[in-house]
Amino acid sequence: MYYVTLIDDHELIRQGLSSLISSFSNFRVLFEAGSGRDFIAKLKPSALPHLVLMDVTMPDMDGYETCNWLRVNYPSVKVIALSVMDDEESIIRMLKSGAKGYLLKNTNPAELQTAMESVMERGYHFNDLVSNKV
Amino acid sequence: KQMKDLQFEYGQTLLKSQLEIQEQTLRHISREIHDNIGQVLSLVSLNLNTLKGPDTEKLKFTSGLVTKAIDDLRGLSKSLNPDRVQTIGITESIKTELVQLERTGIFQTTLTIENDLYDMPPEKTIILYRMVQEVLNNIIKHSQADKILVLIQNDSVIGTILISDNGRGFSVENKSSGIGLQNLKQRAALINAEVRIISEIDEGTSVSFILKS
Amino acid sequence: KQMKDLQFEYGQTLLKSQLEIQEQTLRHISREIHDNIGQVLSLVSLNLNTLKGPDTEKLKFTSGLVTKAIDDLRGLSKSLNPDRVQTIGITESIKTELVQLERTGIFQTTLTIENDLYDMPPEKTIILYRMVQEVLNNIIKHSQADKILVLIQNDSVIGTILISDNGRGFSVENKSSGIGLQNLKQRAALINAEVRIISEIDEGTSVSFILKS
Ligand SMILES: Nc1ncnc2c1ncn2[C@@H]1O[C@H](COP(=O)(O)OP(=O)(O)OP(=O)(O)O)[C@@H](O)[C@H]1O
Ligand SMILES: Nc1ncnc2c1ncn2[C@@H]1O[C@H](COP(=O)(O)OP(=O)(O)OP(=O)(O)O)[C@@H](O)[C@H]1O
Ligand SMILES: [K+]
Ligand SMILES: [Mg+2]
Ligand SMILES: [Mg+2]
Ligand SMILES: [Mg+2]
Repeated sequence: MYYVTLIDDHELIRQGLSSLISSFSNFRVLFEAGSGRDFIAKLKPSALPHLVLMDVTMPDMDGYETCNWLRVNYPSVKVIALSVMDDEESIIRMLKSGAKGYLLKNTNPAELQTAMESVMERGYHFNDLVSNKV
Repeated sequence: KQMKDLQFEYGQTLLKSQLEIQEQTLRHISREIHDNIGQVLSLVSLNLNTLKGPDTEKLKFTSGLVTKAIDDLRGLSKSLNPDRVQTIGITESIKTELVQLERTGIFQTTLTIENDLYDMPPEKTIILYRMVQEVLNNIIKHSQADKILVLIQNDSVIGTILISDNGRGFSVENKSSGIGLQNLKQRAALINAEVRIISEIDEGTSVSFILKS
Repeated sequence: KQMKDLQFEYGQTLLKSQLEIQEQTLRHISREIHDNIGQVLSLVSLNLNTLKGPDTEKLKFTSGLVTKAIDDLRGLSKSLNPDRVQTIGITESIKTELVQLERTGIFQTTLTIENDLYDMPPEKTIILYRMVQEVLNNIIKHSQADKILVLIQNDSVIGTILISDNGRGFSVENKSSGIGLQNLKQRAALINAEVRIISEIDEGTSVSFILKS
């Protein structure tokens, strides 16, 4: 069982993702946060998530910053970026900041689960979005 | 003299204000699409993919529609960038125009690039782009053509953009009044370019811009 | 002298070209939303409402999301009109701005109209609107206020728009550099208006436009 944290400023998206992930047998949502800052405030070093699903554009502290912060402070925590934007710049910046995969928010649930498993077991998830950029 | 200066300034300020208002609208819409509508539809898409029911076919179809809407919105969001033309440059902008013309199903277009143009200052790009658009709009409005050829050349001193159609043509001397072609010459003068128009009834039209550096 | 004329013309043409490109983008996006994305989503909505399945709650929720997206797109489509400000006039435009400020949850706004302003020429409306926006943007950026009052008066010879906030205020003499307030005075001169700024540290700021006909 892997523990997952959702970071997204869009509450509806968090709810939707949260109920979806609760249907994946090997994952459980540890907590949700509305921004990078909110995430840092809620994070307990004694109970780290294995995986973070991270939005890119958020007020307060965006996906790039939060990813970089995690890489420095808790490098063991894996990140998958989840965004509505498919532009090269966002993808490359997130990967450079330490994300191990980049998915669009309307990715179908099966692929999302595959990506989450792949990142946990192999350390990364390559889809077309990512492979074209590296 | 002073009166004229004041009028000038008024004109400038008016144009600038309009531009600023539009820029703000573009930014607002881009933000709305990104922060709001795109997100909501992503969630719709997620939900549809987890729904189970007797009518799987219909569910699949509906889910495909949502995906299409999301993709289209993403495309719009990209074209909303007010500085798009400057950023992608004149050649890419022409490509985009031609793709749109192809999509109408009316025109077959060919773009040939024999040495791409040198990069030019952003302001020049914008004025030139409007000139190209005027020529393409004339083809759409007047030519009855079904083929459009664009040729871009650069011999290191002089760059050329040539746009020709296989339509009905017109008599350059006796052309009917319109401000499009007139504007073309004025704008050309401002960016140190020259316009050549060759047309003959039933022989198509070709317009070229000669760009001196 | 001739050189100056040419530079000026260049500036005008550049602004016009930019404006035209943006207008075209707005028109394109408006058409896309209306003819394409809006329609597709309407179909999605229709399909969802005829789907049957075990998970009626989720279906209802999802269908609600689609309706929201359609409504939002319709709203965007409205604000896309490049001539919106001219069409709805200055008072309505100010109302729209204030509604948006309320929505942020940061500001409480009050609009009082003691005799509405007379209709003014579209060009004047646009320049005035930009001036109002500059004042509101300054409130957002600098004031730390939570209340905004707008008062519109018209005594048949002179119209007034007064915008005040309850924020930190500033010293009008020693204000830091910025081009916003400078622009304000220049623009006012062009539309035969006057700007009065009253501000005191910790006492809020009020800016009024006196419109002479
Ligand atoms: N590609 C073309 N094929 C056939 N006729 C053309 C073509 N381009 C221009 N013309 C003719 O030349 C005339 C003048 O063109 P011009 O662009 O100056 O004005 P317009 O397109 O009619 O109006 P606008 O002021 O909107 O541009 C047109 O009315 C048309 O008769
Ligand atoms: N409503 C306000 N409350 C407090 N301070 C203000 C207010 N309006 C203006 N100021 C002060 O006056 C200064 C000058 O304003 P101005 O609009 O000219 O420039 P700016 O807003 O800083 O930059 P910009 O050029 O983008 O407008 C501001 O920097 C701010 O210090
Ligand atoms: K679970
Ligand atoms: Mg976000
Ligand atoms: Mg024309
Ligand atoms: Mg300002």
